[in-house]
Amino acid sequence: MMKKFFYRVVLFIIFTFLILPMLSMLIWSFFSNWRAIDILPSSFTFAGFNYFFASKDWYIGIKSTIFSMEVALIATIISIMVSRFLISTNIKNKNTLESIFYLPMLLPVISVCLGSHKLFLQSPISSTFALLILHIYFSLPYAFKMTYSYYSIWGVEEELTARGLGASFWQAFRYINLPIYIQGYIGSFIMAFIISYSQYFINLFIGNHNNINFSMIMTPYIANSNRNIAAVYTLMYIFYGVVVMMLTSLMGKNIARKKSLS
Amino acid sequence: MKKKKLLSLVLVFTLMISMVVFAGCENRAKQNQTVTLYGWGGDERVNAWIDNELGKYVKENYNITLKRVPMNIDEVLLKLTDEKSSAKSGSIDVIWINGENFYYAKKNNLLHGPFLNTLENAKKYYDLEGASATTDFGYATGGYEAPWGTAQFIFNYDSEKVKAIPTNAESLKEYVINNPGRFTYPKSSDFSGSAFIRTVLYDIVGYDKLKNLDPSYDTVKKVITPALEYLKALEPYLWKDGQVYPSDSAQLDSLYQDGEIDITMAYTANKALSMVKGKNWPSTTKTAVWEKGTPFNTHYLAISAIAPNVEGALKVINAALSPAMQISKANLDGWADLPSIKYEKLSQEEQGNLDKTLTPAKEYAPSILNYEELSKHQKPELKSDLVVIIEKIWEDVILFDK
Amino acid sequence: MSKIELKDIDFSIGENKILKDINVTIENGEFFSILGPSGVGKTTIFKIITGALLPIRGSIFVDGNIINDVPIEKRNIVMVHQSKLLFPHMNALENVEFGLKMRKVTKEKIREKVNSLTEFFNMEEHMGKYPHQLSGGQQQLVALMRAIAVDPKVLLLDEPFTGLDNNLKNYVKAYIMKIQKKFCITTVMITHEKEDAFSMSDTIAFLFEGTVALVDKTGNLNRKTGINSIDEYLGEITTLEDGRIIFSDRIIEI
Amino acid sequence: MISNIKKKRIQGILLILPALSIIAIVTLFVIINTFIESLGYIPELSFNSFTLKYYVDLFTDVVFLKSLYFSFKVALISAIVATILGVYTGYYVSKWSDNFTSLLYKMPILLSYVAAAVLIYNTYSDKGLLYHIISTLGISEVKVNLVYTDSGLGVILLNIFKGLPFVAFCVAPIFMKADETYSFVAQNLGCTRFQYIIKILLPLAKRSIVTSFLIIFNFNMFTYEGFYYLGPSNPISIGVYAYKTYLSPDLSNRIYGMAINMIMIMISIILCFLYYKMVKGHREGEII
Repeated sequence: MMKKFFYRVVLFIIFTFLILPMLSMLIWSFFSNWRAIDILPSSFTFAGFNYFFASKDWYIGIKSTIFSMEVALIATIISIMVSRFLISTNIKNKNTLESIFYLPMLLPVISVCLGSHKLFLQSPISSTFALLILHIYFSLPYAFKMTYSYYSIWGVEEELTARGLGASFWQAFRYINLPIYIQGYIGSFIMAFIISYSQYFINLFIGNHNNINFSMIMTPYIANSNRNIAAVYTLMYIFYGVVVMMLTSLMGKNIARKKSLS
Repeated sequence: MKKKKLLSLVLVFTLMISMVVFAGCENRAKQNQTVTLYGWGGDERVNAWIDNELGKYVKENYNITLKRVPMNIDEVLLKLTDEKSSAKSGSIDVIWINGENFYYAKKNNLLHGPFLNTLENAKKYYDLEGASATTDFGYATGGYEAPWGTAQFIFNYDSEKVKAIPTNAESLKEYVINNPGRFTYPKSSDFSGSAFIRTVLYDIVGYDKLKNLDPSYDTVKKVITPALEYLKALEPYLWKDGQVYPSDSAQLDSLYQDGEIDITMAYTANKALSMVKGKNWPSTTKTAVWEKGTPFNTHYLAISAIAPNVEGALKVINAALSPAMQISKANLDGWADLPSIKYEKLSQEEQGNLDKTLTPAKEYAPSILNYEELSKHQKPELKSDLVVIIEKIWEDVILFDK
Repeated sequence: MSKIELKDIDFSIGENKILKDINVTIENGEFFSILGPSGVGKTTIFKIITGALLPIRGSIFVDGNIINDVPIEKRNIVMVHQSKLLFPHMNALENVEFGLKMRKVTKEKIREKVNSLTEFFNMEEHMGKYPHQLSGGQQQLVALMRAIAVDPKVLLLDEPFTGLDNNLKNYVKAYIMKIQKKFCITTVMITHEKEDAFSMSDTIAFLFEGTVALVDKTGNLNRKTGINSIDEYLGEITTLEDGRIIFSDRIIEI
Repeated sequence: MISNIKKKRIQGILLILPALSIIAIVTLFVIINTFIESLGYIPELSFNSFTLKYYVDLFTDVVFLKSLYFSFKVALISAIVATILGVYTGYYVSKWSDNFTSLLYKMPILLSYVAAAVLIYNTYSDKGLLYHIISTLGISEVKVNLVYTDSGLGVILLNIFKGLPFVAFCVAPIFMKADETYSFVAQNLGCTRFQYIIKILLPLAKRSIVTSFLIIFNFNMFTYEGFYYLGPSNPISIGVYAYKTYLSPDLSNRIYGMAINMIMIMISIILCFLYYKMVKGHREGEII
């Protein structure tokens, strides 16, 4: 019993640690001052929200979530392709190949941006497309990691069984693979989305004025001294992200609905 | 099953439509004239002014869509350097710049120009022979940038806690020793931190001794040694025993806001007003300068050497220099940036408007210094290469104890 | 109801040779067992027959036609996996219907077919349940139903008794025998249990280290085969006059 | 018969081609370009020589070496703590079906590092939210001294704040699915709960845990935001050092930036290689 209590306490501390900063964000979005000597924050204000909605920044936010969703969708599809390839072949250098897909996670973003900028400038592709490629470059490994860990534990046996029963490749994928793996795919999608959504330096450095994203407008505010504005932007940033995450989860649930009914 | 299909259909459609819409936006933007303005985007008042005032003005007068891209100046230069080396057209039109960044940008041919003398408003309303139009941090601008506004380094303090604000190095030392842990300044890599160090230098070494110094590490170090010793002596009495310096003025402001320190500093003369007004800072906050003067500089607008829309960029800069914009920029309820326009060249009515915008509302008047008081304590900036060397020396001596 | 031939099948993963020179002929309607210790590539043979894996060398014939290039879903060879692999998100009924739906069989025919199967397997009350609500034996029966529903040319059973206790095993076993009789499906079973192989099959193939050591009618295996590895594996066997076989430790009936 | 194998091979190539081409082209170009520039060859800026001088300069610079060591230390500590606590949290989270809590713990992942750094500052700085809470509880004379310390505690807090949910997020689904599959079997075999976690769940999630660990370690090592906002002024971290160097308006500093980049890339590749070795060695025991 004592032991159980101890575990609970540790868990409680962890969650408190994670939630307190969120709480501080909430407080600062509505207040502009909280001095050391005060017990409660003072100066309730909507100034931050007013500014956020008065400027066009809410629209930029929506634009960048949509862009990141596109990136995440592509990254998820590509990562499914790669996972399927890796799981169904037995080539000699499979592990090397797998490691290559993790490389972008380990390379510093700034190094890659600085290095690849030259490449993109020399090639005929537009900066928006270059941006898309780099976003995929960074989010793919995360999506792949999620998808592949699902595949490597549960394989594609069920799908093969379905095909043995006469389902074509696409039928097997749609009726068997998708419902069973949907949680994993949703996970990859969300992970890829998060990575793409929080990219700041890529858009700054590779993109042009059409590619301003939420992180890019948020970061200068955060780095400046007006905590109210900073908190509002962070809050809205999270809000947009959470909406996307909830929508995708909902969709995943919908696809796996039958499974959850059981 | 049906619901699922519907959902996925809806998703695909939204994605496709959004792609089309955004592509459409881009096209439309191209037909319309678009000018991009790259610059620091950390202050909502500045951003709001650019979007709502300047943006509106150029839209109405020149049918130009102004796109503000928030980006730190050093990042802008890095991007520009890369883009310049390729054959493609760049993405940057107007750059908000000054000081060492301008110096290096011009040296590396990253800027378009000279253009200042071709601007209608510049000829009409500015003193083109004057210091702010011709020199930026000690080096000639050569007409490659247009003076947009001016700034002065000031101290903000809580008058309730600091009864007598130190206005020279000696009194600051006294204050710091009497109030250990209640004062600090940002690292030299920060704009304000660097300006504070120069303020100390002006006080201890003197501007005249510094201005024509040979920009070599050892010479400079020798000359500024007394000031370095002074700063070293302050260190043990600073916030956190001088173990840590805030990374930038925003962190310093945070400390002030939390009440951990009683004096903060900024390179924006009217900052206290907006902070008091927004209730971020205590209403007892006041502004001060040092007896022997604090650095003051001009910030400029320049055009990228590979700007896709030079013509539009010139129009935007011309608009930014116009009396109307200069006056609205100075508005204490808005950005509250000091104008760079020549007061005497304005019409009577415009002068009146400018005076009006520069006069604070009664309740906030005590928090800032009036323009006269400020201008009495202005000292020009040092040459930008000297500034870089001083920053480096501070790091080596104070931070890393080399 | 077909005849399968495997000719010169080789398979390897990297350097590792899994199967070498597999040559087997399985007659129409026969119950054929592949017997051997675990880890000698028995399941790999099945995967090659179904088309999940492609052989490095060799050909597979069904009724004399080579099927190497026929995709999995067109082969009409169904494998019942040792871990059943029922689709977790479908209930038993949907699992059984799956193959028929994929073949675009009309609804009435599906119902008819499934009803007769349900009746045959006595599973009426369980068809609405999801796989995890079924017992191991029931799962196995559903897997069998699912396989038979599509009228496969060949039924492959991969260790069908894994995880079942003796009672259930006999229960499932009886059904398998019954199906085989009733539908006359060519059936191939993989097993490492000698008794099962002997008691159920017409013909047994011994697989050791990736090669077929011996193929023979069950009836002929009543003495030492003369091949050391097999004799060692089987131990003492004697066939009694009434057809029962005595292994070293127990008697089983054929 | 050959055609079938060929077809499968072509299918395979088509499956990995998009991903592989993006990753391989960008990575290779970045590495080669960084390497060449780090040797002092940037013709656009009229640096035309090839020399190792910049590396020599860096490796004889005490500040650089110190920053390398400091970053390594902080990154290692925070990655270890974050991984352990993350797995711990992931285990509990995997058992909850409560949507709200499972969303709540994911929020830090969503934040960018800068935003997270500022939130951590607002919460755990000397006069932050924690201070207010403690002092409201009536404990006077509290001293919260977490950020800006020489030990880099503030940065460690940030890295844990970002890393812990990430690890939990990566392992939770595996735990959940494994629990569905093996929990019953294991109990059948007489495992205690603890044995079950150690013997079944952890090995199943091992790969995921190790990769997450490496990712956050590597990320922590090179990130600059954490150290910039919450770290001590001296020693600085390698990320801050690099960032300062690239962004110096004096363009000749860029070569140093590239050299630091190259060093960081080398470290990353070594880590990747280690990971590869580890995966290779453990392959056989894996349940697939």
